[in-house]
Amino acid sequence: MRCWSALLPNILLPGVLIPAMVIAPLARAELSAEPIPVVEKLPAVYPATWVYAHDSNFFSLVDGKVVIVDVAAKNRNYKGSLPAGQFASFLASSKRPELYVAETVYSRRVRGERTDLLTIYDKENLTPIDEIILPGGKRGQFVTHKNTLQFLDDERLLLVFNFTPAASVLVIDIEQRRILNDIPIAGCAMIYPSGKLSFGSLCSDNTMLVTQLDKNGQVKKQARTKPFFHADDDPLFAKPAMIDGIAYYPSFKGMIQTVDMRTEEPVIGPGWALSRPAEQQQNWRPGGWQIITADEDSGRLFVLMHQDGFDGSHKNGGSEVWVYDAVTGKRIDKITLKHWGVSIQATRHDDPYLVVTNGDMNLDVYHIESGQWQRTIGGRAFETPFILHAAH
Amino acid sequence: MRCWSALLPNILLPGVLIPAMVIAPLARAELSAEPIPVVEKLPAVYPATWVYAHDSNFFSLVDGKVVIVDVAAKNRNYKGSLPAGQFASFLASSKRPELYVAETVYSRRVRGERTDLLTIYDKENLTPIDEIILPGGKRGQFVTHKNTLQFLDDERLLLVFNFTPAASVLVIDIEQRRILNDIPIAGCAMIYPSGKLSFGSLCSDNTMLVTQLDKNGQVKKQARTKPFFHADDDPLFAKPAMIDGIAYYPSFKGMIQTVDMRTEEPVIGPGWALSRPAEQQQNWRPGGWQIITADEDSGRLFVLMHQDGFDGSHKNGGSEVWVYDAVTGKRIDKITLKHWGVSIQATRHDDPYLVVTNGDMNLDVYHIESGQWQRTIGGRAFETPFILHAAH
Amino acid sequence: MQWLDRLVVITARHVARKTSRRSFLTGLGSLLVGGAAVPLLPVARAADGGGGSGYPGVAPQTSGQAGDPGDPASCDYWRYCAIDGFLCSCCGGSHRSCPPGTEMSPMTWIGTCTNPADGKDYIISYNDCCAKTSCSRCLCNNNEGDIPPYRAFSNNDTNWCLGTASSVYHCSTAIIIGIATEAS
Amino acid sequence: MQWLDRLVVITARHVARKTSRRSFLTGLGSLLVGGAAVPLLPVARAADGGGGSGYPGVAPQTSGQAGDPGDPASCDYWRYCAIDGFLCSCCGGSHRSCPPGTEMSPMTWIGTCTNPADGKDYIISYNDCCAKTSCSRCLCNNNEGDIPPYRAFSNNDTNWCLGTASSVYHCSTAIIIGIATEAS
Repeated sequence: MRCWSALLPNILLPGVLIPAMVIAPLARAELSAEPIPVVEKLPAVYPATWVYAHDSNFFSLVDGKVVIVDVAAKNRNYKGSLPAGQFASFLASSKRPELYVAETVYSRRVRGERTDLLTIYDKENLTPIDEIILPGGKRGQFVTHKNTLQFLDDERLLLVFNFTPAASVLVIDIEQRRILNDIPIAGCAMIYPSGKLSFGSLCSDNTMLVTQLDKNGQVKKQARTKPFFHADDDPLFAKPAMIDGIAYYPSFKGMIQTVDMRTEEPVIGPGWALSRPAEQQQNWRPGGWQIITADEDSGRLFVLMHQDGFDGSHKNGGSEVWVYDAVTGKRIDKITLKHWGVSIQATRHDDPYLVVTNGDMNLDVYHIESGQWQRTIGGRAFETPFILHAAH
Repeated sequence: MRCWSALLPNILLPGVLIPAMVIAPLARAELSAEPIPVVEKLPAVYPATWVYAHDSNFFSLVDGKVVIVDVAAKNRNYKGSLPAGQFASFLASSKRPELYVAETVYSRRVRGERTDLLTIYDKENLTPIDEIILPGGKRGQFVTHKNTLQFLDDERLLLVFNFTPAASVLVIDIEQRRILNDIPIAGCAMIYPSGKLSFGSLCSDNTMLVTQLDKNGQVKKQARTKPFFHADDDPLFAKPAMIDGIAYYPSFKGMIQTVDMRTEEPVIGPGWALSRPAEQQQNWRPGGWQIITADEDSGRLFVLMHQDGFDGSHKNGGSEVWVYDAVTGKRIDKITLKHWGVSIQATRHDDPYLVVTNGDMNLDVYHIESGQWQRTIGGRAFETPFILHAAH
Repeated sequence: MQWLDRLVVITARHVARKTSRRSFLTGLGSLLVGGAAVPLLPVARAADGGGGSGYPGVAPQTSGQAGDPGDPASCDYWRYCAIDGFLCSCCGGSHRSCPPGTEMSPMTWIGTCTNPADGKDYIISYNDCCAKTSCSRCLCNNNEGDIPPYRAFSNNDTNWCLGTASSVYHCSTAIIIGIATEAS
Repeated sequence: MQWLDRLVVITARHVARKTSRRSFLTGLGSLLVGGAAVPLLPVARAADGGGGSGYPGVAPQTSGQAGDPGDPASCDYWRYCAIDGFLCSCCGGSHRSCPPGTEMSPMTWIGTCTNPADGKDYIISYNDCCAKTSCSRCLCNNNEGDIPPYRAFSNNDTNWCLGTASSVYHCSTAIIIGIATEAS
């Protein structure tokens, strides 16, 4: 109230006699006047029950956001949000109290001068603390995809996928906050970290292009693997799950292709099938947007599945989540979803939750051990939260 | 296809053998290749069956828009759209093929440097042809309201309502495209043109402040009328309908207050009641967002009404539209709405339509003569289209 | 779509009579769950677990303060008698605080609401939280004592993100600044 | 919300089996009418007047061209077998043209769709229209032949507003650029 009356412009007093007149000192037993302003803060390290829901907002793509959600809380699940517009990418640091958004703004919102930038947010206050301008208007814009923004070298380097449609990867020293390099990856896409200073990209010729860097982000070596998948017959989904440095890429028709990303030179591993012959008869297939996720502690993989799959059903989402032992490829459980699912994410929790973006564009929270649905978090909190990140 | 293959980047050829290979010359009896690019155009003068639906977009206020809709067409009703963000104001010229949007942009979309501007669009192409920067970050931001942007002097002058909360009116020579003046209207709000070079504003002390200008937008005279309404007991709605220079302001409790705006010095006219005693028993009241509209040719007023009104029901919308002879104040018809209404607008048509923003945030179109519902136009065309303008 | 339309109309009329304080929200029903003003229907409230906030997917809260009853995540919470916007209680703030990373507007408009616990009329300051895009959660519009913009500080249609670094509106709070004397 | 949820699940499953081409849209049902994937239900199609576009509040159209059957304002129109976005036919453009004031992207990705009129496979270029905000009307996503971004020109998740003055996406067209030979 202090602030308020202090700022009360005289010119408007005719209009505001009420507050001036009727405010009396508060007597006992009444609720007291409350301070203004008050703004909430978050902890510098987020609990493992929190997730980042990246809402690209199809219905206003220039105005997307990332919502921070506590999936375990009985109420007040919505903790805060960050702007992330125009097909932005998002990544959270596990080493620094920082969040990164690679986005694009225009001087006249939908037109005019384009500026690509990486904005660095402070985890406690969710306020921007710095930004790095990304040159050339090259930032790749896709329906949200985690592998467009990735760390290397223990989170010292931050890599951004560019697409103009010339494909390249921008290398930023995020500790120094300066740009080191922009590396062409012709005919390939995305950033899949391998080892300390190397990353792979999937290519149109069914290979993985491996780019090895030195400390300064310069290319030490760039080479393609042998072809190891079949984009024409059975494409790999481009969003793998990771367990102990092994990447698990599902294929449209239901194979899992493993790639060992622990070394600078990834090793193409064996593959295995998600469904049994009887299920293949029914055309059970993986599908949705973020269709595979992992619980690293227990070595379990979770895959979103739908029946009656066909050419073109790979984004359809699913009614069940199938659970696998990543090492043996043995299916150990099935979770039947309460609501049709589009994307799934396991939390980094001892007793983890499975968070599902459902067909209503709300989040359903399941307790993994029991497979029991816990709660739905929505109420127009999101428009299109297609990508979920477990919090660091 | 020409364009397309011409621009096909070599680096991506591995990925695009298909188009290169499979495109064969088109034989007879097949559909022909179609030109690229093709962009639609609109007529320089819009038909009287068109409306502008101003969608402030509550759910992404920085990204509002104005949608141009043909309410008479059986299909293809959606003609095009204009950006209009951050509580923008909109006005169409009847003399020039131009549309005006007063809006606000930020250098980082939701933060950073603020720029207020008036953007001038070409009616045929809906492209920006010029802009005028509005100085000082003063542009008033309200849930959409027509009287924040108005013409004077036969559309030579364009006036913008500023609110910081200091209230003033910016005067622009829109033919010369330069700013002439910024006139304080302390304790008052909005722009109600009166005569050729004068405008009224409603004030907190129940008066109308009348500001008379010279050709150069300088103040010739500024004076208040006597108090003529009762903001404490029965406030006037601030959105009147106009017929032949007479303003019809409804009050919350259901009176109509007339003000003759034909002369430089408005004359407070008589008032009359919208409802009969029996209806007052049932507390029928006007309510909604744009609750009154006029058919100037026939001199009819249309008012959106709801039953069981109370203190605070003035934005509730309504189930019926009551029709009046503006001169006699006699009610001549009632239209029962198919869907609950929030805003209403009559078209400038010989055989006019009543367009209603309904509770689903779609547009319902009624034929006024018959009172018959014609069609609903929606499908997420709009988020919150609270203000409707009949097209010029 | 006829059944859906009918539902909306029925709902609208129903609420206009029964829970009139909410009927503008009814008008905005589609904005809450889309298509139908479901959360305003008693049946929906029941379906939604009874004592729900009224917003599907939003769990009820308490103010955590003795003598301050009701659910700050519900449009029916007593302090919201004249609020217009998204409830900060649903957006990472509370009924009296802004979500992280937003800025609370130093000035705003005020309303007078009756606290059912003590029957007293409190002066409520509806400070907006600014500098992030529309929260979009828990849209609530009540208009007791709302007057058009010519009574600026009694108007809730104004974007009150004024005197803040950014005028972008995110959500609204409802803060006690005093108590109304008989004089009011 | 239970009935609503149930409806969504039922709908989703139903459509996944019966009109599978549309089931991702089912996932996005709430984005069409909010809360429930109603427009995808046969009942809704009927209610909507039969032969409706499938989008409530959107009236059916024709291509106006002999040998080009179907409704360009429906997600089932044959050219849309691999489209992803808002149909320009619902936004002031057409299946082959951009709305006024937008810019058509000069390059894009392509699909192969079968024309039921002549049974032939046509090469369709899904050029985006750019420089205005999301049209939001007639969201349609079909994925026949869609391959992830490592096959760039076969991918529909890419923002193809490339080589345009603005990369802001408004809506999508489906333009014939040729016919697929046996070779395909």
